[in-house]
Amino acid sequence: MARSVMSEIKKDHIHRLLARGKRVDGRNWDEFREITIQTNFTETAEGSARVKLGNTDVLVGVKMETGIPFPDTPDKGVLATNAELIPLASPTFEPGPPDENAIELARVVDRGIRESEMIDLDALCIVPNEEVWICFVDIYVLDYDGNLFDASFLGAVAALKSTIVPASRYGKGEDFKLPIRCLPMSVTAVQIENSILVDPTLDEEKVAAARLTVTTDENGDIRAMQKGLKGSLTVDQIKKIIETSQRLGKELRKLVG
Amino acid sequence: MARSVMSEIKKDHIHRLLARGKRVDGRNWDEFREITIQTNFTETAEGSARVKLGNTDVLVGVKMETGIPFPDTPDKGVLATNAELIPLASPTFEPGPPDENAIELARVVDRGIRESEMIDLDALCIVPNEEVWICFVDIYVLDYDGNLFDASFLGAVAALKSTIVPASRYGKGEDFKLPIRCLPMSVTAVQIENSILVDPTLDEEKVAAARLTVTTDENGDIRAMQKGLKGSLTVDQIKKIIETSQRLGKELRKLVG
Amino acid sequence: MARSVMSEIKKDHIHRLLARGKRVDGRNWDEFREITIQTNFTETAEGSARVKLGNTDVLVGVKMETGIPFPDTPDKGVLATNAELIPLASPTFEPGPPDENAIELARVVDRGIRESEMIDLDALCIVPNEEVWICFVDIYVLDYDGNLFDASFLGAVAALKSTIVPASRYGKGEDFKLPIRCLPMSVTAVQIENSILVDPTLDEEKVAAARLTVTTDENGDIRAMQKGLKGSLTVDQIKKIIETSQRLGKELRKLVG
Amino acid sequence: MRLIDENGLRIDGRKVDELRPIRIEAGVLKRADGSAYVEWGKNKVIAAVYGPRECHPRHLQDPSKALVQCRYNMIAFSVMERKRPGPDRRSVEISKIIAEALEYVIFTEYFPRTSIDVYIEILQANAGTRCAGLTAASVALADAGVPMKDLVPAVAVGKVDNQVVLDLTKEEDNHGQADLPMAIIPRTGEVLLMQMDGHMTVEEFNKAIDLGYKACEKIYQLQKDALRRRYAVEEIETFEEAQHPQTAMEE
Amino acid sequence: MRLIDENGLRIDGRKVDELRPIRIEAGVLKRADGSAYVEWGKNKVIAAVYGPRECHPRHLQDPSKALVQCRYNMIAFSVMERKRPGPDRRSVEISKIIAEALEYVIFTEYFPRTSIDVYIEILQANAGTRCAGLTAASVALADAGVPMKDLVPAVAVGKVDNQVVLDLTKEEDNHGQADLPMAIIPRTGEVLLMQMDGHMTVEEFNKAIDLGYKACEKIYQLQKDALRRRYAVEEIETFEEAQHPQTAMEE
Amino acid sequence: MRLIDENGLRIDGRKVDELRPIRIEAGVLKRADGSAYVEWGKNKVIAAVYGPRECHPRHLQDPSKALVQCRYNMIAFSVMERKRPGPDRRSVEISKIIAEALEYVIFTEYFPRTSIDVYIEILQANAGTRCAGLTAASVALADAGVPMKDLVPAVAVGKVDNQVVLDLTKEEDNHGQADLPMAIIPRTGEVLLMQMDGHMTVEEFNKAIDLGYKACEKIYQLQKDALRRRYAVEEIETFEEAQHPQTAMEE
Repeated sequence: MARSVMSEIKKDHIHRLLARGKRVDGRNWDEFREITIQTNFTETAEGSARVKLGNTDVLVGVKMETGIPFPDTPDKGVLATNAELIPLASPTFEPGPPDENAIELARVVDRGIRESEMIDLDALCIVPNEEVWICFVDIYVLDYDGNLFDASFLGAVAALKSTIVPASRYGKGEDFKLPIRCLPMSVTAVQIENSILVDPTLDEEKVAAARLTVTTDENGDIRAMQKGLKGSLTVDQIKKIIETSQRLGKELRKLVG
Repeated sequence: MARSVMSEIKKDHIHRLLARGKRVDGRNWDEFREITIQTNFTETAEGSARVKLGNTDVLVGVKMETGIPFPDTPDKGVLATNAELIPLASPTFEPGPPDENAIELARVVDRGIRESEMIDLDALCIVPNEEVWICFVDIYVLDYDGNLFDASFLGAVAALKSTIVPASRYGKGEDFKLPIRCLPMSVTAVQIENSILVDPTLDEEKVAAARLTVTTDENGDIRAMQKGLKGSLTVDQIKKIIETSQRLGKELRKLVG
Repeated sequence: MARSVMSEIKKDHIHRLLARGKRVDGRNWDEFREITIQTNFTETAEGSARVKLGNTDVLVGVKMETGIPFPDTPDKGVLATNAELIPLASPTFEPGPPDENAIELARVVDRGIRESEMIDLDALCIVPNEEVWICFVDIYVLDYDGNLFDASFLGAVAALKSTIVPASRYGKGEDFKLPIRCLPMSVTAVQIENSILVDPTLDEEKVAAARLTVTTDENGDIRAMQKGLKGSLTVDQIKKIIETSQRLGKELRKLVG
Repeated sequence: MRLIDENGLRIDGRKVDELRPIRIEAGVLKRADGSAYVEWGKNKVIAAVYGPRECHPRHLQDPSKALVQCRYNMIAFSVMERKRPGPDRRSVEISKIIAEALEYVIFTEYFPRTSIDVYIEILQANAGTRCAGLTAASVALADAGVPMKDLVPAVAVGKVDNQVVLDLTKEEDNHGQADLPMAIIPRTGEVLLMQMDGHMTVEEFNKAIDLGYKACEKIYQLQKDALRRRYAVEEIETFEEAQHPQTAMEE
Repeated sequence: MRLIDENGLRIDGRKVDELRPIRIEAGVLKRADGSAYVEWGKNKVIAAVYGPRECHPRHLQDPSKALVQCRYNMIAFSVMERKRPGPDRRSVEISKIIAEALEYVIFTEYFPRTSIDVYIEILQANAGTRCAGLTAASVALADAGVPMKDLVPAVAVGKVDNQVVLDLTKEEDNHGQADLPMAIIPRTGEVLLMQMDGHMTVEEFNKAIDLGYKACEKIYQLQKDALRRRYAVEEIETFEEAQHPQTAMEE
Repeated sequence: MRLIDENGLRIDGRKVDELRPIRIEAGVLKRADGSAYVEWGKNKVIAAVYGPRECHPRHLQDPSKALVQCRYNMIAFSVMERKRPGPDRRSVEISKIIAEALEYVIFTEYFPRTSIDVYIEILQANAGTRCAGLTAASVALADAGVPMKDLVPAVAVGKVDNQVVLDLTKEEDNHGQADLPMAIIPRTGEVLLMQMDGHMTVEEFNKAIDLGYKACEKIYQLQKDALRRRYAVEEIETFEEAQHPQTAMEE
């Protein structure tokens, strides 16, 4: 993304509108773009969801395999999250192993799922110390128009919620629904000249100074946060984004619930 | 090979001769260059063959190791084919892991051997599900003057035919000849301005529009095909190359048989 | 290091002084820079040593793990030496896997330890064929001012000498000191216009024609040698460096012993 | 395992010369210069085109024509057993032969020093993905406005239960006797892609080629239909687009 | 496992709002343009800065400003279980967010087309290494003479035994409930780095932020003290240095 | 295991100061600018030289001289246990020291900004491959017409059953006490390559060096003979070659 350059005209346009409290696409500062979620998009996955957030298009799939637990959690299943910024989705994405942007995305999504204890990893133990279920969450960005964090997180939550553990295929009894304990939701906002804008488009991300992603649970408690981009936030801005995340998280949860 | 450039003079020369039905080195369109095959070139291999096809020089070796079978073929040995276009062989070959040209070469050779069922993989099972023989075929190009497909395939067939499975070294009974069921042969031709030329030299490959490799068995049946290069073939051209492959395959087989 | 260029003035300065039998920092030809050794620098290591050789600063750590022995030495522990020329230490060091300079450094240090039989690898066998101690020696260069070979070797010897095998942590009985049989020492010299200089600084290395590292044991016997750089040595120069290594090795040994 | 029943019908009820249902949609992505989505039986494939654009790294630039590059990729959960991300040897080979096939139909000489990059992602796989991918890719090229001699329909013919059979499913491919993917230029009948593995007599090969040609004609119609639908839609959208024009060059 | 006792004291005897002992030393390396060493409880961290210098590879050059690059790395024996050398996903993420935080305080527009490279090596790790690393890095930048808006102190706040607690140790981090690393610009109070994982109510978060700010002020003093000591020493050494001047540019 | 019998003869019947049979052939490859093949006991080694040619990547170019690069590689089936293709740490080290040795004898200052690339492939290995490779490489350089101070013969001396012994086989190397590969410039007696591992007294070392020098003289003769044979053959072929001249520059 380092090489992406934006026309000065477009930048000015965003700034001028913002000065009048407006966004290019007419949304309010705390308004998400139109969201569509299509679960079970891919039959070969144990669970999947394709999420469109405006023109951002993300496909998330869940595969379950059996494997060895980590030594320090011998009676828990394993969660492994990966994100691929494939070059199909943007002229700035390059082929090759995940770069720092893809790694940050995967790790922030992973933290939100892990720290909210969304998945009951205890229930994914088959034989302690020996065999557990490994839950692979793979995120593929198909069309990139900003806010990959929320599109990917929503896709991951929806895909996990739809996941059937293929126990019979592995000779481990009957298939069962992946045990889900809660539905965490992430909300991302950017700061542009001290305005806060939720669910930024790609153009808004390009002119933004700072980004904050806040993941909350059903009680409105904070489960994960990640500040990004090369700028700063004030404490008040952070508190405003947290409050917004709690509020909008409830709305997003309805889309999946 | 992308960077290889040819003098216009040489190109014109090839084209002008072809217009008169001739090749630069005086061969007929369906004539191979001189072939020499030296088996057991490398003592450390279980089987090996050095093949010279005109100035093209290829060394193929077979190593046998014991290992675990693939889950979907628990009672069969494993064939693994690799090709290295080492920079010693050409100014256009670069050090590093196999590029797309080396991978295509290895996969086409592998398919010809695999699909003709040349090796009796059932006989390479030691204990079903647990231990089988793994047959590594490694192709090294030493001097590159075109038609690596046929030189490598001939080398692989000759090396496999000479292979002794070192069972005693692994404590698996007495050494035995690698069980061979048939001798498939591959014949490659290129199309240059609608002429078909068998066993192209490097210069001919550079001006060629399309390449077709056809692997046939002792009955003249087709076991594998691969069209290559950035041009087209007509169906009649394809049929002509298949017929030629059947005919010349018999001659080549005598060199190994 | 290929890209490092030195001012002509500095080169001339070195050469002019050498012509008068002098070194830039006033040392004798067979004199080491000031050496400080701080063992147990890193608590998380089983043994460690930070060595400063003038401005050259190297940190060496030893980690012990259990693992499988090599098939050809089923009743011996395993020594694995690695060196990292991290970009913190020099503008000429680049991030990434060890390059040829780092690999040569690691291998020369490894050979000196291995060939002198400093570590009693037999005593590191837990169950023959099944489980042995693996001794990882990791060398990190923190500040690079020449003669990494001797600084690293001294660090490795001091770190190994201070190593406690954490047997109790692995449930393998009581902790014990890593069994050490001798203290090999390496001495490196360079040839510059037929002068021999021991313990070269970075500037001296840059103008040097050839480098020789000689590792000797307590009896003064030779255990390892490595000639480097793009120049030559005469046999008399080699013999002089060997003699010097025997002599100075004794002094260095006192610093560790 | 019997794959063709006594009535000549296959496991999924098709006749031996029948294609699976195919749906093609052009222009499915906003960011790419051109794109297409293909559902082909249980295959789901998306293709995108970027370019002609500046060629990186520079030493790959060709002063006489555009460089056509292709990346064919199966996503991790497109197959039953999770595929580790990143190119394997199979996908490297397929990428190469698809790029070679496409290069011939593109008027690359119009765009010297540029690259035209084709990305094919297999979202769900069930045999025949390279043909579905190539079919999608040529529609995506047309959607991107890249001048071409023709579209490139592709299909695999195979041999199952000793019969020559069109458009194998995964089950038929796994237990079949031969697989022959091919792609043609409908206007001239030239063959652009051809591979084979298995066991076929020359007679069977000739029959397979005939089946493949007929199927390619049908796929060609579906490709053209998709572009016509896309073009019709675009005319309606044109005014709106003009308000905030956005080209890849600006990125 | 109980991490805070009945007297409100932690395993290492600290109060909940107490920092571990911190020692900062500037200018510890000869070769680097600037450097700093930080001992922070059982953490040992060294940071070096090279630049502004020519940016390689060239296509990364920015004609309007310097590129700030960071490599955060844990050495193999910095943790109990040997870490295989080379970047893992965690260190790639940390390198990214540290570079982003530092870029904001550096006057990058003064040095177009150059790169400023920050290297952080964790020699011994015991929770809070990214904060210790960032704290060291900004001192190293100052030592290198890179013009900056301010130094950047950083600290982690956390939640342990249902209490908000400053500056977790490894044991507290492993068995705690939340971890919140943060970095600020003391002069303006702006937040440059903030991450969180675990479980915190908004009230706990607000309390944590307050604790973090107070601690950052203390760390800021230590950073400035280290630079003052370094500067004082340097004045003494200046004459000697002038005899054989040596700059990174000559290498 | 006894490696030298009561008559002072080794397992393969050689005396302690006797070389294995060595056969050197120059000009064995058509594509390379120069090449040589060496059979040395059970070692089979081929070396090729390309250059002086344009140096890629450019930032490695040296405006004052040619860059000498070397790749020493053992092919997968050159040893009993199959070697996975690609460079390992041993081959990286050997490549480095061979390149350093060759650079000294080549008049690199005649060819600024170019690279001279030496490729050594070990087709069959039986101890002493680095020496056989270097011996072959200098013949290949001469065959390529690269101007040099001298050829570079190389040989390993060792210690077996407490005796200093010339040119170890694999069996002797595995069960021996020391290995000392060396390479010299015969005209001046300078040492270009020297490594040692094992256990040698200084007296043994001195004896080993003497053995090595004598052997290098013999190998030097074989190198020169090979080039003379090649040269003689070339004169006969010259007319034919002139008909269809082909140089590396045209590729």
